[in-house]
Order: sequence, then C-alpha cells, then structure tokens
Amino acid sequence: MSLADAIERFVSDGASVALEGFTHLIPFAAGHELIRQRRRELHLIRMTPDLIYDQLIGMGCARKLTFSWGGNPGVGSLHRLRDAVENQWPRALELDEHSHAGMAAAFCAGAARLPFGVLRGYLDTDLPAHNPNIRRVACPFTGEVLAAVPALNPDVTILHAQRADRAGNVAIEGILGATREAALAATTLIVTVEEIVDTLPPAMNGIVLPHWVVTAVAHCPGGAYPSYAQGHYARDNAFYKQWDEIARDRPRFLAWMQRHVLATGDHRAFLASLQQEAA
Amino acid sequence: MSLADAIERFVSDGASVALEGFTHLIPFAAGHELIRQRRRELHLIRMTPDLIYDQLIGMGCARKLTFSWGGNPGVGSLHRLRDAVENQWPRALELDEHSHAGMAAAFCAGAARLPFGVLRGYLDTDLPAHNPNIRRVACPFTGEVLAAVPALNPDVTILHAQRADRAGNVAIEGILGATREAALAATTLIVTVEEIVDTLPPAMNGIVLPHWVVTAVAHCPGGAYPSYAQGHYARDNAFYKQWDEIARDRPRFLAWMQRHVLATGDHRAFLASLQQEAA
Amino acid sequence: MSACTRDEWMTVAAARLLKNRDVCFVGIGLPSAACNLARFTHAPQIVLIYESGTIGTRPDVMPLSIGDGELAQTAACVVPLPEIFSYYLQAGRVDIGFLGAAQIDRHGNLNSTVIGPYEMPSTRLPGAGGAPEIAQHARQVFVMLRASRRSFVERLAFRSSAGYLDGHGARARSGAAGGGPRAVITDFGMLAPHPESEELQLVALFEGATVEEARAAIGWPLQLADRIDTIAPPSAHELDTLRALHARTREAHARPVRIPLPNG
Amino acid sequence: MSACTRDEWMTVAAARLLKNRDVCFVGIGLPSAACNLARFTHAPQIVLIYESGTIGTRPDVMPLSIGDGELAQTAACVVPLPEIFSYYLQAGRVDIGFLGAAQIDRHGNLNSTVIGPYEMPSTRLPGAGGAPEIAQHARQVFVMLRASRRSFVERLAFRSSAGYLDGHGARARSGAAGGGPRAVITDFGMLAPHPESEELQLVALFEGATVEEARAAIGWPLQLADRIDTIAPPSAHELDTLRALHARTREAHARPVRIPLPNG
Repeated sequence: MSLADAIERFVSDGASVALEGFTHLIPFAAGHELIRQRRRELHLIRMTPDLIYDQLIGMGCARKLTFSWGGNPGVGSLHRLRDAVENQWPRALELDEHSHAGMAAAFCAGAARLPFGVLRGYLDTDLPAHNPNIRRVACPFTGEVLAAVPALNPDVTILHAQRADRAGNVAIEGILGATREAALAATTLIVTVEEIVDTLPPAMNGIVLPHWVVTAVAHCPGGAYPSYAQGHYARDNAFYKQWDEIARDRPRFLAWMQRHVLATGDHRAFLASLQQEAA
Repeated sequence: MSLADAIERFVSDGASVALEGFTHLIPFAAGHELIRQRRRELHLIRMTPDLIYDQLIGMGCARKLTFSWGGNPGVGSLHRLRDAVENQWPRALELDEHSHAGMAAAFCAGAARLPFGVLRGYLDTDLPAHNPNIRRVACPFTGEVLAAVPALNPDVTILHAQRADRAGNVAIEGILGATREAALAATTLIVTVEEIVDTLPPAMNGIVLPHWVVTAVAHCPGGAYPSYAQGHYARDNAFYKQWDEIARDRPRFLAWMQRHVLATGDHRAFLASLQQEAA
Repeated sequence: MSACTRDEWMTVAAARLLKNRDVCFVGIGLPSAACNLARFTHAPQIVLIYESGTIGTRPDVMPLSIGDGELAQTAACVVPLPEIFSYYLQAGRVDIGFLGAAQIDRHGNLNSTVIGPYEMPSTRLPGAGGAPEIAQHARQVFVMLRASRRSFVERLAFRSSAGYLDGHGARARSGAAGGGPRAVITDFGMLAPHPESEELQLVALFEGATVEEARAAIGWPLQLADRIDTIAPPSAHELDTLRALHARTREAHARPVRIPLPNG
Repeated sequence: MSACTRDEWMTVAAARLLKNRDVCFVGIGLPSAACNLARFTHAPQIVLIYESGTIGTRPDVMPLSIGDGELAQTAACVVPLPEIFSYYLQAGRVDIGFLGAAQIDRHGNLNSTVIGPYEMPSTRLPGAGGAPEIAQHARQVFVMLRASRRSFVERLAFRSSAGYLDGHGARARSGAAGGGPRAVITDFGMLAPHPESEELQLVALFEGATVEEARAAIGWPLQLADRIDTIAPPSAHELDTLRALHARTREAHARPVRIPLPNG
C-alpha cells in the first residue's frame, strides 16, 4: 500500500494520532503526507514533538497535543509550537502535558489495554494542577499514594522502521523510544519502512512487531529523514539547526512548507526538492 | 567468585530467593549449592517451580513457595512438591499462589520498585479467596475495578545466563521468561554463566543486565543442566521424564540427592556423577 | 482412513477448528499437536504463541516443555514473558486460547488447582498457570480433555479459570473480555455451550461414537444439541502429517543429550 | 592553564564531581560534555544512561540530540524508553541525574515549562521531559545553569521539578526517594544546599571569580557557606581532552549528511 493510500484510508480528521520515534526513526514522510492531505482537528500524541510536529502544528492540522517535551533537541525551541501556544497562530492548541515517565507509563498501559498507568512521579510539581489527566491512586497493600495517568490508546500510531517482510512483520533496530508501546497501544498501526524483504533476519530477542498487529506497511525509503534510520542514514543535525531559522518566521515557514511539502507529490519528491535546493 | 562462595555470602537462611528461568536457563547448579549448604526456611519464588524446586522442597529447604504453575512440564506432577502440600513431608509448605499473569505483573512491579502491579485478571476464579495477596484496585479515571498484586522483590534472585564479560555485564539469549524482571526486582542478583568473555558481542536491542545491577557472577559451565542454555546445550527431556520416577518415591529421591548432590562437591562433580551413572 | 487413536482424532478435530490466520495461545500436549497439525495442513499462516515468550513460532518437532529451544529458534521473535500476558493476551490480541484441566463443569469452568479442600488437598495439581487470564481474554477458548466422570464433574473442587460461571449470561455480565469456551474437544466428540443456558451440550460425535458413550463419560446429565454433527475421521493426509510430526518429535526427544561436562 | 571559557570551566567543574563508577542519567549539552569528559579523564568506568534508552553508552563524539545513532552503537544495550524510567530511574538505580532549566529558585526547584501563566504564557518553554522523575529519584541531582537574575529567581513561574521545596526538610517529608540537588554548577562557581535550611548558598568560586559577581547574578540574597572553596582552573589535560572532544563533535556534526534519496 502506498503511504498516501494508507493515510487516506486510515487517518480521518479529528483522529488521535501518534507519530512516535525518539530522535531516531521519526516518521517524517508520514507527517508530510498528513499535511499534504490537509488533515484537520488532529489530536497529536508524541513524547517529544519534533520538527514534524512543529510543521503539523504550524500548518493548522492539530487541535490538541499530548506531549512531555517540545523542543528542537540540542538546538532550542519549536517556534511553530510556541507560536500556537503563545499566540494561537494559526489556531489555538490544547495541551495535555506530561513528564516522560508519565507518558511512558500511559503508553505502556495503552499497550497492555489497562485503563491507567501507575508511577512514582510528578511529586511536588505544578503539572497535576494543570492537567486533570494526572491523578492519584492508593496501593491496596501498603496504602502509599502514587501518581496515575490514563492509558494512551491512539486511533492511529504511525512509525518508521528499517524493514518489513512481505507478511507484514516489522523489524526495528536501534533506539526505540516509546515506539513499540505506542504501536501496541494503537487501534490502527501504519508503518513506513526503508525496505521490504522476503525474510527478516533472525530476531530472537530483537524487536519485531508481528504482522497481525500491523495494519499497513508502506515502502518509503528515506522516510525518517531528517531524522535517521540506524544502519541506513544518519541524522541530519545540520537540518535541525537550519530549521530553527526557517520556523522562526511565519512567512518563511509557510514558503518552505509550500515549496518542499505541499508542492511535492510524495516523500521522494520532497527529498529531491531538498537536494535541488542544496545543490 | 565461585558459586559456593556466592551462595555462602549472599543467601542466608530465611531469605526470599527467586531462581528464575522459564524452562530455559534454570539455575540448577545454584539450586544444588543451596541444598549442599543446607539452607533452611527459604521463601522460594518462581513462576514455574521445576525439578530444582522439587529438590529444594524435598530436601526441606523451603518454608514458603510463591508460584503460578508447579508441574514437570510435559511430564506430570512434581512429586516432592505434592508430598509437601498433601502430607507436609518433610515439612509443611506455605503457598502464595498466583496465575502467570499475576506473578508476571508482580515481578514487573518489583523491577520498577512500585508497591503493586495491576492487571485484568483472576476474574471469577477461586484464587483470590485463598490468597490475600490478590486484591482489587479502582481506576481513578474510569472507576473500573482491576486486580492488584503486591510487588515481588526477592532478597536474592539467581539466574543462569550464557555469558558475562569481566566487568560483570551479563548477556542472555533466547527464552527469557521473567528472568529479567526477577533480576531487576531483587536486592541481590547472582548469575552463573556458561562463559566469561573479555567483551560481549554487540547487543543493541539484545538482553543485557548491566554490571551495576549484578551483585556476583560465577563461572559455571553446564549450570542449567538438565534445563538448557540456547546455543550451548539442549534440554535433557529424557532426564525430566526420569525425574518422575526418581521423585515419586521418598527413599529413592533421598538416595538420588545423596549420591548426586550432597556427595558431590560442586556442579562439575554433579555432572560427572550423572555421566558415570549413564556410562 | 487407517485406524487411529482417540488422541489422534481429538487432535485432528481440534486442528480443523483453526483458521489460517488465527492467533493461538498454545499449551503443551494435545493443543500443541493440534495447532502444529493445522499449520502443516490447512493453516500454514496460523500464528502460534507459547507463554514462554515465543511469538510466531514454527517448530519442526513438538516441544516437550513450553520453552524448548526449538520454539525460540523458529520464532519471529522472543519477548519477555510479562509482555506475552500484558501486551498480547490482556490486550485482546489472541484469537484462540487452548486449555486443559483436571476438571470441567457443565458451564466450562475449569479446575487445575486441587482435588479436595485448598488448604488440605487430597491431590495437589500443578495450578492455574496461564489459564485464568487465557480464559478471561482470549476471543475463544478451546478445551481439550479426555472424558470421564472424574474429569467432567457436577461440581468443581476449585475454580481455577472461568467459563460461563453459572450460565445464562453470567460471564458477559462479569466483564470478561473474551468469549469463553466455545468448544470442548473430548474423546468421543465435541461439546459446545447452549446459546442461552450456556450449558455444555453434545454438538458432535466422532464417526462411530455414540450418545450413550458420551453420556456415560460425563458427570452431569448431558444435554443434546438440536442437531448432532458427525466428525469425519482423520483423513489419510491429516493422519500421515500428524504421525510424521509425532515421529519426528519422538526421534528428536530420544536423541541423547550430552551432559555438558566441561573438558579437562 | 590556557585561557578557557566559562562553559568549559563549568564542564570541568561538573566532571570533577563524578566518580569512576557513578551511574549518570545524562542530558544533552553541558551535562553530556561533563559526563564524557569525566569518562575520558578520571572516570573511565562511569556508566552513562541517556533517556532515549541507551545504557552504558561510550560515544566518541557528543550527540546533538538525545538519541543520535552514535549513542546506540556504543551502548552496552538499548532498551525501550519506558524501561529507562521504570526499571532504572524509578527503581533507584541512578546515582546522578543532571538537570538544566530556564529558572531555579533558592531551594533548587526548577522551571522548564512556562514563563508567565500556564494557560497564557509569555514564553512557552519545551517542558519538563524527564526532569520531574529525575529530580524525584536520582540519588543526587546536579544542576548546570548559567547564572543571571532571569534564571536564578526569587519565585518560579512554574515548578516543573522539585528541589528542596520550601527547605528545612520539606523534601524529605514529601517521600521523594532521591537526595535532591546537591550541587548547582554555574558560571562563577558552585552553590549547594545549606545543611539545615536547604537554601542554596555559595560554596565555591572559580579561581578569579568574586562573591560580588556571584551576588550580582543571583535573583535572591545569596548566602555564603562558612567556607568558600576555590575551584582550580581546568588543567591542561582536562582542557585538551574537552577541546578535542568538542573538535571531534564539531567535525562529525559538520560532515554533510547525504539526503537519502533512492536512486532511479
């Protein structure tokens, strides 16, 4: 299935969508396709909203954001996210804000189909006062009061991975972040991959998402760029630094999105347009 | 450190001890050493009490057993376990009985240092009526009532693994059962290994217990026999079948233990005595 | 067809219930044989999960234990056991759970814990293991159990896992996510719950087996379904495949294991 | 020693606080430089954990992001992120957690969430990330933060992670498992909590820095410890090692990444 078809078929306006990947394997191609297809009112979920969420938010695709850290790692702010929160541009953005540990517990609960996750966390912070999704639960054995978060069960989780086989088994190698839990927590799971192979290499204790938990696989080489795919290509740290300039300014941001995303038909054309610009 | 030294130093009478390994990598050598050193009043913890627990129980080492399935897999009963429960021979055995899912949740809670684990489980079974360690907890978001179990945090967890490096990092390959969670839940972690190497093979997403969670490593080739070590030797299914006969009869059991365990100085001698008998 | 044992017939009957892409939570013994027979015959893409943590395993011989090395070597992947129970079973990702037991009652509740009082049992059984949550979460449960009045009983000594409780919708009201025991394969044929009372009734007989034989083996007054199907005997292909699997398994398990005594 | 920047001095001062077998939960930027400098100098066996899931990582160049490939390639192992927070941090297996922030108050409480009201902030910061639970569970927290009256403030706009709360044992009474912020390394020297009041006070100055300079940069009336140590400037070895690390890092990050455009 092509990525465009998968997004068309499985992601509707208003859906809750988690594009996971922790610095590594961020599904940029899929995010761009959401923008091209002009999805609206999305509830975006992601521990670390990255450039791709900055773009989705800046293009007005999102109604709500569930997250735990929203910056450009090692660089600074996500200016489109800031503009949405500080100035409601291009629209207001509802925040469901957590800590990493809390959001990880929420994904784990979602993957296990439990209604809530438990952690020793959020102690004496101001987050619970601003988020009704952070509550307390008492241990039925010791009486100790712990933090609780509701399970995260995205309508759709979208990942990028190195490879899938023809049956739809997906193998991931390297830094996982919360990808596996986000995948297993979702109702629908779409995975873009660098390559589709006849048979996956032996996994034993490696990370495999079995075919019957995967809804659709789309072959999309380079689909994580400017993030990276371990063993395939490196993270383009220079692009992450450039983005700070591009995103700082509304017109420049819109022009960049027009030229590289809206005016390109697919991820291959997106990559080509960047290459052309660099040449 | 030798296995005998590790047991001597780290396992005291009355301790709660988990020898984990799910069919695979069951730490027989360590269990035999507990018997040789005549540990008493142990609280034994293990999802699937296997032959080694049958032996520990039959030799009177255990006061209490936390478990979820106590049989000889594919063969039948653990006769020494049955004799202890049915006839209090050689002594009474207190049971803390769970389902696999409940005990897995308890180990996970222990590894995460949470006081309890949550699951959708034990529904309409008679287990909670007989085990005060199975309680209920209400979701603070939905009100749904779920099962809760107290965390398992053994004083000592003992595992067998394929290899460790000289720094004490331990790598496990193949079927894990609840070994990893039992290891991380323990106060003290002893690991016997097939081999000690200068450098472990690259792990990436493989299973490694970092050296700073491992208390002691003992080199003990064949230490899982008659269980097995993936990549080293196979499970001796024939021995598991023979055990049914040996353990069925108290005098025969005691004679076997005397000859092969008490009269042997270490695991090497134990293996040699079996080989001699087979010859 | 050549003469076959009742165990073989049970295995074949169970295998036929499995569809090509079913995700099965497999136990040791007859269920393992049934699932692998299905895989070697009409259901090559069946997904087998063993509770030891192996997912999508494709063993060439059957395991003796739930965690034989063969299961890991042929698996799509091997995960920590807690994930099998939380991320797969509890998450509703298992279509078919197989269970055995020492005792079953007329509503498909099972006992694998004790005979006699829990605190002072006359027979201590291995215990529930994975059964309570398999029974709770699997979309369907298939029970495989040889019939006798000691095993198909009026009243369980202990309820290790829930079937339809007292019937008449009690299970649905309990909040259990799975569908409960949809089939009980035994050595004269098959029982299944009545649509309303949820009492196990005779729905099919092996060719040549009789209602009287069935009634004699069941410890409660066995009801008959409106229609009793006949289960065709194992085909030559089924039987050959099953026997070859058993032969390979016997051979593999008979192969002597060298005691791993280090040299020197 | 050759002239060095305050950032370099901060990095060296932080590195010196680390012991050879410490388990450190590392953030990006100055903490990452400090931990790796320690590893390349006096603490070769230091264990570095990055929240992305890499355990025991030994990068040759510093990562730009928390999840660069270099971290995974050189790690003892890479685990799912939830395990980092549950099985390692929450389980009390982290000796030292490094934190930065936009604001710190006199009791070491930190703000990395918003300036202004939460619902309508004047500046939306990235958020707490791993900080609330690092602050709660790490045995010790080291804060690295350049000083100014905008960052060292009388009152936080938002408490993203807890230090000593209002001091005087409030943290201990809260049930937090970890020891709290034991050191704040800033660009004139170091603050540490007073043993009783738990108010951050000046405990050490970089050689050449003055109390006046420190007071000018701190937004509350800065108290002085009974004894103010002098932090020796970076040695030639420390500085050479750090600069070589930075040079390797700059070179690696400047290496153009080929856009992964498939051929054809």
